[in-house]
Amino acid sequence: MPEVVVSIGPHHPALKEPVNFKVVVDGEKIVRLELDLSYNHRGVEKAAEQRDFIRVLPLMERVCGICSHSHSTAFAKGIEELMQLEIPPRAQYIRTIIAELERMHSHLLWLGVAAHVIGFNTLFMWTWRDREAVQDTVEEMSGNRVHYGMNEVGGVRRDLTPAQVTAALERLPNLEERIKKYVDMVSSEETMLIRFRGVGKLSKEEALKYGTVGPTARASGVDYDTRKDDPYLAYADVPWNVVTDTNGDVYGRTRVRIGELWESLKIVRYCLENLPEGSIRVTAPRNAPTGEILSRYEAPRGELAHFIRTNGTDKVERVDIRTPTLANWTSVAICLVNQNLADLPVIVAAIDPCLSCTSRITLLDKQAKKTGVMSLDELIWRNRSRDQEQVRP
Amino acid sequence: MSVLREMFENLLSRPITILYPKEKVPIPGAFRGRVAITDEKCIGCSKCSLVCPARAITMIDGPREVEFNGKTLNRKKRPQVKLYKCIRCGLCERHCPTGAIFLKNELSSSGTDGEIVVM
Amino acid sequence: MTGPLTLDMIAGKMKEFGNSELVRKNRIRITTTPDKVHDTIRAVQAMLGCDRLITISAVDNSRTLELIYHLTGPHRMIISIAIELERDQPAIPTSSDILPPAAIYERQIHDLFGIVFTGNPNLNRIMLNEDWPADEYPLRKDWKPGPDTFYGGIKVERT
Amino acid sequence: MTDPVSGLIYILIFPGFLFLFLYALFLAFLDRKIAARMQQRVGPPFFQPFADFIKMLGKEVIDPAGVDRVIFDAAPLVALAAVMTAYLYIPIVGNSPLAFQGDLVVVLYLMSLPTIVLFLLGWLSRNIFSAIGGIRSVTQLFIYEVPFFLALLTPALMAGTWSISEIVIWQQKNMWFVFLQPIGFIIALIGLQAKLERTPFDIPEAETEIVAGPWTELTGRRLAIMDLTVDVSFVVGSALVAAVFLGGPLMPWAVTPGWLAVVVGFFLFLAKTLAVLLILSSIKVATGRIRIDQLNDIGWKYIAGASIVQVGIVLVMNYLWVYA
Repeated sequence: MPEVVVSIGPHHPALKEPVNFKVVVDGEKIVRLELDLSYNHRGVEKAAEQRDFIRVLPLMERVCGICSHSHSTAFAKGIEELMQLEIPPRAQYIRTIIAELERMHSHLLWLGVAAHVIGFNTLFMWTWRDREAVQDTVEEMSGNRVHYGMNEVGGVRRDLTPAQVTAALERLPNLEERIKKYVDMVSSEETMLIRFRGVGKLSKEEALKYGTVGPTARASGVDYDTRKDDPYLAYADVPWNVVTDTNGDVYGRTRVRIGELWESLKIVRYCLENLPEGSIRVTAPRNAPTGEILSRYEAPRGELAHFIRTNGTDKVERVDIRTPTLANWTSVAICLVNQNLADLPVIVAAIDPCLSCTSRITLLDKQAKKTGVMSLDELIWRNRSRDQEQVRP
Repeated sequence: MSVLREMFENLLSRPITILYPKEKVPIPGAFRGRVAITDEKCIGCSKCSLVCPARAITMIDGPREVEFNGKTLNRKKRPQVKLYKCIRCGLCERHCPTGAIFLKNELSSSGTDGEIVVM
Repeated sequence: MTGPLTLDMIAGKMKEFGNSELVRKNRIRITTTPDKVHDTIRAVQAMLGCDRLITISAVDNSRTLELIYHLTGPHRMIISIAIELERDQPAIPTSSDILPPAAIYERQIHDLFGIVFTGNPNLNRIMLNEDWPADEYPLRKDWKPGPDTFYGGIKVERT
Repeated sequence: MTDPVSGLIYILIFPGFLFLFLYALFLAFLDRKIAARMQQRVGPPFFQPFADFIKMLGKEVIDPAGVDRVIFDAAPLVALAAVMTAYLYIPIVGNSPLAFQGDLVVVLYLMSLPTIVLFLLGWLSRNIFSAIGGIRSVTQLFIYEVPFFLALLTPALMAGTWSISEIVIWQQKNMWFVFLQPIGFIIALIGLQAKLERTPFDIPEAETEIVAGPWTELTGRRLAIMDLTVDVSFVVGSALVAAVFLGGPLMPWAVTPGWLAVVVGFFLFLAKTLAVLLILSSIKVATGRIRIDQLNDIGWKYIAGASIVQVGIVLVMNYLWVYA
């Protein structure tokens, strides 16, 4: 049978964000995968070079909606290290709490998406329902559900009141019970086992060779976890374990993520109960000294690396964001070879792709060299003119 | 089996959805909502317009006298926020020396009209 | 090689490739030249047990273009191999044959900085749109948007 | 059926097409509502399927480039006509006046037509997702059709007749087939679920893989008619299962006078179809989609095997008990 190219995306129900796969298939089997990410490049890295440290953090948060705290913490952590600031422990703990709550809501979201991809919509509804509880907790602490805005260079912006701590602690037992149920479901629910087991298998050697990060790597038995390798925030003080699995397939990745939900819950509880007293920020100088730093952070999807170069001013000279999804794409192309076409959405979803991170992005007006919003009329006008262009021969 | 049990438990219990316009969603105390400016407190220092990442705040002419630290200052400028450009990051609130600009604890609408302003 | 690496251990082994320095408590930077980068990566992989590429960072420092390969391994130290390239027609042999994940980072750097990685099998556009002008590299410091060029994407209301 | 007016009323109004139309949309609502409540959602209001139907009738019909418009318009109507015809042979309020020897086979045949029409639509759409979906729907048809037919024909084997109405009467005299042939009942439910292309058998229209399969290019009234076809199939299928396995509209004893029998029969029909609906909705909520190769394995290894075992058991029972 001849090879056929199936073009999936940029608009496809399995993809939550635009990406294009040119899948070369031979019958039902996948032979090769070509990838095009260029659908929403926003030029965040260029825009970050033109903003001072105060104004760049909201921009960093908006690199991605789900891991907004990851990006801003990675950036703030790097700048603080360059400025040689000592961050008060209370600020570190608050950052850790938000980070782990973010990981929980991201993993619950992933579990729902994975269930939706195999058509198991019930689990999708249930996990997203439980995710609401996590987001409500974050909203009570930071005032927002997604872009928390908790970080600033030198500490955190908002303190946790005792009432907030108690409210958050009260929510945890309920979540704990739900996570126990999911652990049970994943190991016993036949429809999930039948679709996840043995799909997208990646051995330990392959996982290392193709540079996978995060739960994808840990499912193959690679115990790289930045929180342990290079402890930042409060992770050195908190007792927790790196979750690994030996299956290496989508089932293993599910188990790792659910295990991490459990660990995150433990970390959040520990941090809330042992929140140190003290100030929540130190005053940061306006300028950072010349230097370079590779700031690594374990985002929910894997290791996030911000390479920051400063030049003595209040702006960065270069910030290079390596997102976990970009690191995992190479392994996806390998996983997919010789798999069924029907398994493509599952395998792609298993790395939890976050494309808005990967093609980093802001509305950059090339002519006015300014960022801004676009009016609805203009969008309609543009679309209309584009349609007319296409109609014209 | 745990799925089956939970399914039938759910069938007999109430749905979790909040029917929004009928039921009100509780707004937490720390909520970051619509931006507001107290004109009497503002000393016109322009800090908010400098830190605003969305460049939603511009300083416009507004000559007036304000009390600050026991002194009466003669100020020429005051901030004006383009409401639908505001991303509600709260940086203006954080950097305001007098607490004149702040995010209220109420929902902010969203829209496309760039000309709607809060003063 | 699972124990922690020290600067002394590395400086001796990597002397032929370039100068090693400890830039952070767990990051060692090896400065080398473009023609040696392939051998350096091989040596780092073989002698220091680095089995994973974290990322390739590219920086435009207004004089030259810098490429920094960050590798790590079971010892959890980061080995950064830094090189500098001329701004005019920068080219360097690809490292995707020894480090498979490098291919996608090289593609990205090629797109945004215009560094040609000779031997990379698939050096197509990845970040920018297809109708982007061929010789404009937006992350270079001297790049300015052309006044009358529309680069695709969405037009923005100016205020 | 000598009086033409009552005959027309039977076919067109009650329990014919008008009632069928309303009841099909009501079942579609109930299915969605039950699924929603099981997932702790609110679910749609009761008029949602009606509103959808009317809205889609009014929407623009878009022809994909290069399709044969006549066939594309006609195919959904053929599917709808087929399942509506099948409905007439199923006893709803007492025996169907159109019943004849062999109507069970006719009903099964007519119920397969929508799948063939879906394949045709997928193939005609000139869209790769539709084509894949069409091929998948036919592949799936070959897998579930054999066990489904066997499961529904075993009651006929035991009752010694090919008429649904007579099978119902046989059950009134003896016992419901759900107790006599539990394996067959389960297989019939699974087959019905697969025929209606609901999870875990929604492989042809797997949303996250092939957009909507054969439905991708359907718009406006074509989509409305095709949706209605599926809803009507649901009623026909559950009524068929209720008639063949659950004793249909007849009480285990004779009810007099005649008008009371009609009323009781109608409520029994409602209760039994709703019971089938509840089971099918629970299956839909409790499972995810399986792959076509996995369905092939499961279908031929276990389901077809079980149905053959059921046939064997029935033959033995016939030999020992029924005809002894």
